[in-house]
Amino acid sequence: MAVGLEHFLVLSAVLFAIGLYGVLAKRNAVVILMSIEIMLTAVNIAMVAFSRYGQFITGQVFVIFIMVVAAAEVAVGLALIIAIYRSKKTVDSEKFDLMKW
Amino acid sequence: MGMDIAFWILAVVSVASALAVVLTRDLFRAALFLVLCFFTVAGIYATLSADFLAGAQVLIYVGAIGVFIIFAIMLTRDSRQGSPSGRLRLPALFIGFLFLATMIFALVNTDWNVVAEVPTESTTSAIAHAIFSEDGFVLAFEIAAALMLAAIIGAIVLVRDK
Amino acid sequence: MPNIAVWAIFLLPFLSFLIIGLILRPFFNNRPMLSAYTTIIAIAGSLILSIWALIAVNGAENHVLTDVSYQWLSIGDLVINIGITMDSLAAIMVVTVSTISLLVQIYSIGYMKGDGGFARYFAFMSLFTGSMLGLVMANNLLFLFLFWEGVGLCSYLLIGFWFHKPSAARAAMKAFLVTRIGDFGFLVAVIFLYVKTGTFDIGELHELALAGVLGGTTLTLAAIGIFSGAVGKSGQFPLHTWLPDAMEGPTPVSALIHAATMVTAGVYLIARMFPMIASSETAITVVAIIGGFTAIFAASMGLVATDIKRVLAFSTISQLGYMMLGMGAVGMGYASGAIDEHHAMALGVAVAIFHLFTHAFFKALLFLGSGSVSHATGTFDMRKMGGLRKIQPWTYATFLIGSLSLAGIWPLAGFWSKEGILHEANAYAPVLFWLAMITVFMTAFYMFRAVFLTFHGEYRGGEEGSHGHGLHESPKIIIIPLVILAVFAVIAGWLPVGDFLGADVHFSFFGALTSWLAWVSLIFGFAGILLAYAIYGRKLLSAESIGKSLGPIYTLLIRKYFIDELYERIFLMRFLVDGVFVVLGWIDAHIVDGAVNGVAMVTMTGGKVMRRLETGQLQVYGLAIFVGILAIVAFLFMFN
Amino acid sequence: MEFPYLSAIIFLPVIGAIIIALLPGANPRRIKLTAALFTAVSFALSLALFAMFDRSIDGPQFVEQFSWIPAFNVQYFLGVDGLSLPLVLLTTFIGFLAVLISWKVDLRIKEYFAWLLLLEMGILGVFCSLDLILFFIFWEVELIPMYMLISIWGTGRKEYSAIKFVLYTLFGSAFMLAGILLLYLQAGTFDMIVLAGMGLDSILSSMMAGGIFFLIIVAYAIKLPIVPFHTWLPDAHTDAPTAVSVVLAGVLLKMGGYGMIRVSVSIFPETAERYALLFVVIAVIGVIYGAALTLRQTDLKKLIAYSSVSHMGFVLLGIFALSEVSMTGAVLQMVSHGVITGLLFAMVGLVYYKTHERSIPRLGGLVRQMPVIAVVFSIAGFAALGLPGTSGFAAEAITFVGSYGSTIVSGIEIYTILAITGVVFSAGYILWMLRRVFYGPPWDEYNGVPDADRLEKVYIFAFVAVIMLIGLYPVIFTNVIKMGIQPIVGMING
Repeated sequence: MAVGLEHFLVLSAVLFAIGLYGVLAKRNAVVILMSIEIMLTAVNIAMVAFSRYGQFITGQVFVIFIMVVAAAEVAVGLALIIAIYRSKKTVDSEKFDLMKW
Repeated sequence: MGMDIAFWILAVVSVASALAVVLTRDLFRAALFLVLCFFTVAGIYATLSADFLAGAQVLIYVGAIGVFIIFAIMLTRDSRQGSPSGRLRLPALFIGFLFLATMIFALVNTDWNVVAEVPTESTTSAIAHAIFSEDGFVLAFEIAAALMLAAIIGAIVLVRDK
Repeated sequence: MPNIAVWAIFLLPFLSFLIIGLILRPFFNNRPMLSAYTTIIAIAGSLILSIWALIAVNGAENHVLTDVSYQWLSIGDLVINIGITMDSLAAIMVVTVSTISLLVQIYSIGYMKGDGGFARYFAFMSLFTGSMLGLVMANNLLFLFLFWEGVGLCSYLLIGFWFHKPSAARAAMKAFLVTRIGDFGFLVAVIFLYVKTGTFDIGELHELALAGVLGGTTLTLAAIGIFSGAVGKSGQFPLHTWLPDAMEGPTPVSALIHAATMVTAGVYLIARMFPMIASSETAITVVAIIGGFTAIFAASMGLVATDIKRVLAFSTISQLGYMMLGMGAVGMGYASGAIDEHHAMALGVAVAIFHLFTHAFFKALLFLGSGSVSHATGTFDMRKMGGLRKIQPWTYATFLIGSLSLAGIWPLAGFWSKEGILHEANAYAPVLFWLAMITVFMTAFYMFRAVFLTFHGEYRGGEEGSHGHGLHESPKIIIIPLVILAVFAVIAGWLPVGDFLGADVHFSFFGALTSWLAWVSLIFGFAGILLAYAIYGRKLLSAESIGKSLGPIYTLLIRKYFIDELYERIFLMRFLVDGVFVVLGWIDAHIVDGAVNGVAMVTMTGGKVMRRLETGQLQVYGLAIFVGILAIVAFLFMFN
Repeated sequence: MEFPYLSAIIFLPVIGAIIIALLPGANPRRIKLTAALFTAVSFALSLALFAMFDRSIDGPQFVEQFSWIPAFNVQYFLGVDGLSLPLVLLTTFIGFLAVLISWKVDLRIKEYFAWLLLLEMGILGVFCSLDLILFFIFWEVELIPMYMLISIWGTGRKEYSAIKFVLYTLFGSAFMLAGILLLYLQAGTFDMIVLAGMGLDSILSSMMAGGIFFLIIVAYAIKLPIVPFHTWLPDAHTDAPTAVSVVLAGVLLKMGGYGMIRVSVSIFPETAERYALLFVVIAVIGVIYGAALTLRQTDLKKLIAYSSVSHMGFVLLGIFALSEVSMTGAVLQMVSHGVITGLLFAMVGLVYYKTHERSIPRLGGLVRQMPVIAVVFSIAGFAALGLPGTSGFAAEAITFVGSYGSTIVSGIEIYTILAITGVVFSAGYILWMLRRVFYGPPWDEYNGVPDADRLEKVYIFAFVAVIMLIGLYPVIFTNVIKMGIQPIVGMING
């Protein structure tokens, strides 16, 4: 069969699920961040696919914004990881329970 | 037909490299697989005739974010320990599969209003129009710029030595 | 003018109480005699007004001098009045009460000399007398109840006068509580009657009862309720247990309680309510049976008591039983139709009040005499007395007169009034009559047992260390009231009390000796005296050996039929305190409050468990987010 | 416009509290005098109100009515009628005496008196409000000072007791709020006078009327308290400081009884009639159960606290006998119990202050050391056991006569008789307590313990005077109370 919208969407979903698994299952904060990027990318694919098959350009505009946000997020996220690493000497997410009172 | 073949190759590679990112224990390799993944995604954009985005993808993701991550890996010594999985591996796997199944079920069963004809001209000018025209996304664009600036300053503040 | 004078009869002692309580005690405490004089003047004033009232009532139309009511309270259809009446019954009572009280107060000056609570004592005595005077004059039941409880309060305060003695404090509490149980019935009856008839007024209630408007079960229940109040106050079986213990108060208080102000209130109440109670055959039969039974029951316990005041206390209970019996018998006669209504109503009141009247004098005399004895010996235990005849001749003489009067020996006061009751009992309640006859014998026996033990034989030492110096006759201030009372104990029976109350209960002076009844009772009386003389005077028979041969009965009597044990040990302590209250306490702490604390605990434990979920780990939260998303999606799938 | 008497009475204590809080330095004497002054003026004003009250007309007087939150038709609506006026007077009276009773407090004086005055404000507000939202706000406001006063100045398990009191009351309040809002949604107003005149029983379905009725009454049932919602009471009373116990027993409990008459019975007379049997039975259980528990207490304060449970049973009986006489008796019983129990707690406070002992077995023979205290304690005790001539008897007798004669519930005669047995029980525990604490031989360890001083005599004799006044001449109050009760009873019968 010919490649259509569904194919891109399924690809997007698969990448998203892989990213999700990485976010939830990995212990290294950097890898978690990387997995988040995969998820964002997956979303971008879906956006672009809709844009392509739906004939509206807004999807692509949004992808640009997502890229901007992703870049900003990576910058801040990595800075945070480094800051935490300085104070805790680890980037193991299971050793952080800062959200518990 | 050529497009179809390209898609299949790119899709398989991107999924495989994404899997490698989350499965490999070596942090540095994971980063490299991530870069590979981003590259293939840029290719996917190209098959979707989004040439401008494909370029941006290569510049931003492959270039900037990839480098960032590799820097971060080098700055955090934990990289030696590699990238083990945590206690939540099985639940995460389960939830991930369930989520995937749900999404696929949903999108396969949805009737997408697809426009059949494929435009082939470059989208760059169309995007520029959408952003910079009279009632476009100028304000959002400016805000995005400001956000970037804030993120950069924030990152500097965070990593600066006390 | 007459109204004000009548009100003043009971308000004067109240005034005296207020003066002592608010002025003399706080500001002139260094001059205690002022309190005594205030009290005596007030009560003397009451006495003068009472005698005036008695004369005035005699001349008044229908023998009612005053009958006034003022509205005290009005809510919706509830109207409560306060009002007094001065009729022949009230007149006799006020005279009796104020006479006895006045003599007791005079006696108290000598008896209480030097006591730290002198002023307090006279304040309470004023209040006591005032309450009793108010009680006998009240014309409606609720107002009467006010004084009724006032009398109870004063008896509590005076029995517990020496509050530093644990036994006194205990006895006071017991007196109040036991009478309160009776008062409960009384109060319920009052409310019940009000709701059924719309009035608290005694006169109206009588009219309703006699007219038959108020009758049947309603009347019986109400009458029994009122009688339960009287049972409590007058120490009738089964609420008699407080009276012997009440001897813990100062002796003049006992005299007042027994002769005039407290226990007679019960008899008075039944007399006052007689037309109503007699209208219910069941109720009046109950009165007669309780009265007759109490008479012999209490007398039997008097046979063995060793404390002279307790002997007198049991005798009081027994004599009050007589009074109840007298009214009960007449009421039964009325119920059976043997006596017509008009005569019955007067007769029932007359026999009882006549006995109450004579009894007041000789019983006050006996108590004050026992006080005089104890003044010398420092004890009330007859086993430690003896031979006081020569040391205290006046006391002995007056005590002897009192005893003879109580034993019902012709021609002393007790004979006449007792004959009246026995006569009615013989006519209308023969079984109870024979019980009463046996009681006559017992009465004579225990009184002369007391006389012989106390005044005859050798002196047996008194209380160690109480009065170090030699025995002596009491001072004049004590002897004079005794002599006055002794005179009354002789002549009170010759006064036309019954006629005054509208019924002829008198026999002519010698004519009384022509009836077989008089002879039988005299023989019983003399038999009692002789037996006492044989055992305690001449010691022909040994009291110990008799006691031994009748071992179980003796024990039963000396332990007062174990009724105190039954009430206090078994019912109160075992059943209520150790049983019901513990169970209720457990329920309250563990079930009622436990439920409250349980809810709190479940909440807190729940919180602790839930808190465990909050690990603080990002990924767990992330997982939860996606579980939530899936749940929402599942929900949408299911319901769309 | 008339002078706003009620606002003045309610908010004078607040002004006092603010001044105390702002007073520079911590001169205890100045703080106490300020508190005494403001409560005394408030008391004097309410006395004046009592004198000026027109005893011949129905309905609220001294009304102040302004729109407050127009969107929801909420008003600032104050007014007193025959039902609330005696309680206002009682509150200001006890409020003033509570200041005097607190004279010897020496911990964080400034805050203490400020909270005490705020407490008085809350209670006064409840009695004066005629708008349900205003009523509810005052109802809740009173909790905060109470919590502070118990948990900071209390004794024993004070935190536990304070939190228990607050949570228990809030629990009830939540239901009441739900009830009030439901009522608003059905009737469109929070105005109690309007609501009472609407005849909501017949307008609403019986399900709805019953639902609202029970939602609202839960709060009052907890406050009064009725069995089985009473367990906060012994804890709170026992652990509170003396003056707070006095206020708690004296007026706080009366908010419950007041609410039952003012809100539950006035607005839903027929529903109240329908469920009267239930409440009468609970009342009788409360009387006997409370009395039985009282008999086994060994802590002086606990004993008096439990006796309140028993006595509040009489109030409940009187209210739900739903006759004019019984309800008048119930209100009089609230006033009378306020004064008597207030005095009892004050006396316990004195005994405790002087001997540092509250356990009955460890006290004895105190009458020699403290004769005045013993006498006044005895008077209070006799008033509590309903001796004629004291307010206790007047109130109880009226309640009993009214209940016995009520025709609302079949068999109420039996219930009333059972309730009267409570009088015998109360004689038991009061006399037992007096005997154990005051009589018997004096104990050496209490030698030199002082009797009441002049200030203490002033306030205890003030209590005694009121007790005797009501006992001898209850008409002063019943004439006012019945003006408030008549319209309510009129609705039940009409």
